Amino acid sequence: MGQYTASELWSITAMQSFAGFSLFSVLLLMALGLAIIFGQMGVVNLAHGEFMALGAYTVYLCSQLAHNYAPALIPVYFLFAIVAAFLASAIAGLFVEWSLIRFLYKRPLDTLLATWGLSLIMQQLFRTIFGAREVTPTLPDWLMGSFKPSESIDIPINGVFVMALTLALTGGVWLFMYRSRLGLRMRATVQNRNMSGAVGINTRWVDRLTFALGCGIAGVAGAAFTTIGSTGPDSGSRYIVDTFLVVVFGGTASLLGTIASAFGIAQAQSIFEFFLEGTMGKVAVLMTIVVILMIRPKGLFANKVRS
Amino acid sequence: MKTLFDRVFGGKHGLTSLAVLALILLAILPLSLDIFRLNLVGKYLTYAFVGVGLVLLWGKAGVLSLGQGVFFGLGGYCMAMFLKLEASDPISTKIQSTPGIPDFMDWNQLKALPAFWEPFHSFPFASAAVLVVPALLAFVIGLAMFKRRVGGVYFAVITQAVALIVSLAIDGNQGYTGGRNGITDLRTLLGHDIRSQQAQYVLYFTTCVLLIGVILLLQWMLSGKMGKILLAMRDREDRVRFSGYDVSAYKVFIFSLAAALSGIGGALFVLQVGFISPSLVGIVPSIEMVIFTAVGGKLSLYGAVYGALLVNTGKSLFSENFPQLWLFMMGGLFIAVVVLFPNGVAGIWQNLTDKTSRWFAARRKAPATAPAVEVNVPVSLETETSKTP
Amino acid sequence: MTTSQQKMFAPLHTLRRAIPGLMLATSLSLQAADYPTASVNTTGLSITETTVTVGQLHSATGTMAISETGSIQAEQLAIDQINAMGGVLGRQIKVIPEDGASDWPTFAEKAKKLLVNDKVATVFGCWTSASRKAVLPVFEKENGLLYYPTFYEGLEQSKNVIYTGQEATQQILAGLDWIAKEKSAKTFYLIGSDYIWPRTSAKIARKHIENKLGGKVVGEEFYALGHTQFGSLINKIKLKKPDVIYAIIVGGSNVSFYKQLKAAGITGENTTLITISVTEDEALGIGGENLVGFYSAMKYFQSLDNANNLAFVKAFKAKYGEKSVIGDVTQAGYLGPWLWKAAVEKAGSFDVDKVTAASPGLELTTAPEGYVKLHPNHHLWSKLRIGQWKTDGQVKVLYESALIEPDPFPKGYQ
Amino acid sequence: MSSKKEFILYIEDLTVSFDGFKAVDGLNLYVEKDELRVIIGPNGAGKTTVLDLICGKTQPTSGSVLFKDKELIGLSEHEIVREGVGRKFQTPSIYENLTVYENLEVSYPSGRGVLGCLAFKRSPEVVARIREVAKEIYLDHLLDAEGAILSHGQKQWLEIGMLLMQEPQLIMLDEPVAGMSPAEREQTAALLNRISKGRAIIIIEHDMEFVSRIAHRVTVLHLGKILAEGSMEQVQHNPKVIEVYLGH
Repeated sequence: MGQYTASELWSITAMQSFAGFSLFSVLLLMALGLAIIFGQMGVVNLAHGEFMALGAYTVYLCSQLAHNYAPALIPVYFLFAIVAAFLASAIAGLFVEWSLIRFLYKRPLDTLLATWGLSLIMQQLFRTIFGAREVTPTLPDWLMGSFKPSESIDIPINGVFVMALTLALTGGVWLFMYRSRLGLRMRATVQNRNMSGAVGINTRWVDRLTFALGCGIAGVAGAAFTTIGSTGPDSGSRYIVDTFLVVVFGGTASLLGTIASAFGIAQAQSIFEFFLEGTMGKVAVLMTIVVILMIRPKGLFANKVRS
Repeated sequence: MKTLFDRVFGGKHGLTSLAVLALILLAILPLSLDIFRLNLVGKYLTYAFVGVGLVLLWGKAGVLSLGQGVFFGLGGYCMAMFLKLEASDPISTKIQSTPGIPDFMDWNQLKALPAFWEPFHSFPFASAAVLVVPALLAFVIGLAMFKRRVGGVYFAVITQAVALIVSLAIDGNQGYTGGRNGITDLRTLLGHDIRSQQAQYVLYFTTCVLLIGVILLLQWMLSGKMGKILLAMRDREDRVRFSGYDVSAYKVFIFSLAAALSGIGGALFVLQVGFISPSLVGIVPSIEMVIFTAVGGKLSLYGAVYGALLVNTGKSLFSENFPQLWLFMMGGLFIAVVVLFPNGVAGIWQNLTDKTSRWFAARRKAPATAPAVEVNVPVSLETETSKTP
Repeated sequence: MTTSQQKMFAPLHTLRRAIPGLMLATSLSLQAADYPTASVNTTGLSITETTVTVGQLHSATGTMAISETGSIQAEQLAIDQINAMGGVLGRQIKVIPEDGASDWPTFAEKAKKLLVNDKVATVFGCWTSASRKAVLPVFEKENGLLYYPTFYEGLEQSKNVIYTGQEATQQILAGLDWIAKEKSAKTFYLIGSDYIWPRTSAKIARKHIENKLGGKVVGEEFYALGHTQFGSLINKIKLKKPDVIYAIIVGGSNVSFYKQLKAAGITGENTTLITISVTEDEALGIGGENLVGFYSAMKYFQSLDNANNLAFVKAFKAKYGEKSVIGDVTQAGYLGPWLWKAAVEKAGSFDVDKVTAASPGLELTTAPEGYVKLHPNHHLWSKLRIGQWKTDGQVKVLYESALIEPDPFPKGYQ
Repeated sequence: MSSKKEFILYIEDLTVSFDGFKAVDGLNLYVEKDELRVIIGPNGAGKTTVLDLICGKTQPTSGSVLFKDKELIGLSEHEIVREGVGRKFQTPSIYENLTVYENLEVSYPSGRGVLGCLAFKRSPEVVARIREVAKEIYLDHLLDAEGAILSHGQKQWLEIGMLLMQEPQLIMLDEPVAGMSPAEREQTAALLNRISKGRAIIIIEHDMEFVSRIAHRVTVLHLGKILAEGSMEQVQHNPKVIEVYLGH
């Protein structure tokens, strides 16, 4: 790269590492909810992507509302929309747990198939309600555009926003899981369901709330993605494989594993994509993950436990 | 010890199932359907090859793969490569800048046939590749995964990722694979037009005969020691290991066998439909094939055939009449089968016949001799996985 | 919508043709009797004294439904208008819609159903290259007729297909000439989705840039359909600093691409970007604010200011709602039924061979895009226009070429 | 101590740790041919882990297990079985969906490879061997019963029978009489005494009365280490053992 000046190379490196971090937060955001549902509860939720799409559609609805009824709110509606997205997805999750998942806790492979069916139904619902076309909410101006620390560096503000949101959400999940009463109960239930029941934990409600929480986080992820991508009926299915790979690659045992794995995959992907061409960059990343998973099937951060 | 006859045909009961299937496939359908519908049935039957493979892998060995579409697709591609080369003779491709190579290569500025295409000029090679290429890939994946005891959900997720990788890789190498459009416009097989009515009848019956042959072969295999080992493995994998069996070798074998069967299905698909594309390799077809199997009943070889026929006929009819409803139906079907009928059509049928035969038995015997003692023992094998917590 | 309204919005050519034909209604109602079924249908198509059945084959479900909805609507509108005017050879058009469900084998299956079982006189349908490639052998085998609306990669010419969209050279060359001249552009970065149309288009663009314009392609890459992360690509663009970004990104990826470009500070104000894959349909999803100042090269834009188009847009909105938008492919879809009607009437028969024989040389003066003429290679002579995007998701048309001859197998570009 | 006898199993310096916790710590254990060794010890002493280490279910952190002068560490479970080591689990581990006959047949040491399995035939030797073992384990009248309907004790016997089919030279049994009625215990003791001829047996057991009836030698494990070893008599009077058991 002889034809470039040192400062150009420096700017590109800076922006490229930002791209890596930005992808990291996207992956982490997607995986966080699943890490709870799959990692903690062992439920394989293939409709996870659709819960993200639900969150995104909620933002779209809020944007339409703000647009039509309260144009003055457009600069701030997005913050409320995120909360609404969380609630919409969490409530849907609560309902799905009650009507479907609870019958399948001991049959992970069957959950996988049933939730795939659920994802088809949700996709068709989105299509019926919102139409087949992709939609995009009107975003407040402060979210778009870039921030220029120097002449040749542009840092996308939506990227920064997604990163901040990821940080806050991860912190929140961590606090919840390791510092709150419900979190303690949740972990207790995961480790020993019978015992937890015996000491007076209502495991049924713990399951339900945990599932709803995971779905709600997916909704927030979906809301955040409206700033960088589009929302269509099948948006969710585009994310699902990546999401599962992040969680499986990290090892389902710990939140830290998920974070590390999202980081690793994001950096690998942004580097591969920079030096390789388009599709093959993605293939290279996926291949690397699968090969590593073949060598370390329980992921990077699996606990060594006594069998 | 059972006789060979018993083992292949599965006794009197098995013989009835065989006769019914043969009657439906070889007589009723060809006589009642026009060639267009029959050709569709032939296409659905190619999915049944994947289905019986999944019965073996998922139902019998307890390993769910979400990547069977990959093997179906690879078998299809091997066959399509042969057919494409036959269709790309220098005369019919004289309009190209490099005549004699497949059209999509020409569009992608390839000047010569890539080396890995060369052997596909040979029909025996291509036919062998239909079996060997999928089996080999399955062998490599299986060896890596099963040796490290990856199973269950992990295996499902990883095979799903493999499906994504393979379909992306085919997409991304358009000059060599035809990319997203796939390999299209296949016309002849060894000089015979595969699109003529006559050829379609021949292909339909070939598919039926091969499928029944595969089922009989698998019945023979499952009725012997292999069937017991597989059942034992599903029951208590550890115990099998401590009886001196290399469990992973068995899983690798079954996975490779299921892959080879899927490959046959793919090759027959290409012959009947006339093209192959990465859309048959990816995640969606792979998981749809799982649902055919689940609907038919994951423990029943015959069930897999009926499952493929039922779901696809439903899909065809529904999407012709109520396109919007189809996805709701399909989704609902997934959930219903999993939650309510874990053993699918075959399970429902089994319950029904068990009930009627018990009813007849009860009628024949004096009412006082309660048949309740042995209830469920013979069925327990079928209902074992259906116990809800 | 009442019949009289429909007549008002009917394309002018039929009206013009009808006026010399004395009394409109009577002359049309007489036509069916003038053409007894036995003489207009010698190949056993599904045609009665009063109706003619045609097929419509698009994806109503699945990933492609987003794009194909417009074509479905436009074809239906044209058929309604034709029916309101008395139909074709006095016969009302009856449509059998089939759903290809974004799945290529399904397309092949449904195509076969339409031709073999339903015996339709013609089919309007397909969108992606892959679906067309899947049905092509079926149409050739069963001797069907397909009107295909999408701009596409070329390299194809079938006696059973009429291509109402542009082939690649029609869409690419004039646009490149214009942008090179207008912006004194020398370096180009080509970005596309990973399948045959973007790849072939990029190939043609590259040859033209290198051989005719004396420019340089500084980057060329393709991303899987549905790809959503373009951070690394955008950084590469920033590093290479091309004069022009040439974008052929398709489907949902578009939205991510343009949003991320804007967020990275690449906007119409500081960068020249020209795309051949964004129509008003896509703009709706992307959001005009993310496209402002970028260029599209197409044969049709909704904002074209001519009488044909104004009538078309008005009729379309009356039928499908004020908010609906019309893109290039939608307009091309609208041409299909009209071209077929013209060909059938010229041939005086519904027989596919006679219709295709009558097709070359057909002219349509009433197309919303303006005058078009059907070339013997079954593609249309058409113009190329350059539009610059505005915040409302419509373009300002800046340039209009002369009529360009379709050339699906361009010498020197292969 | 009969040092003249030859040892079939040498375990030396065997250690395994789980996240820093040493479940087995520098264990040395030698078992003779024809010996019936019982391992006792309080819960968590590492008894089951020792068996897991020998049969390859768990990989040790360090140490060696020599069986017939062959190193077992690093071999996989089925390879160790093929060397002649059989293992019964604490909870009866049989194939509930197969009949007693099939349970035994599957354990017959031929046709273990995939191809051998496909070619496997139920030869007269196999049938004879199955009948012989079934008789040994008191199940010859239940050959056609499915495993699922056996009583707890019968399942235990069946699992022992499955080991016998493999004709191992070392049998390891984890609590073989747990959940058995007194009569069944009686029969099991007789069975164990019969089958210990010509092979070594290691048994983990809690029931001291039962241990004293069958054990040739007893090893007491505590916190992953050997606390005492010797005859039941010697061990019972060992003050360290008493302290551990009482203190527990």
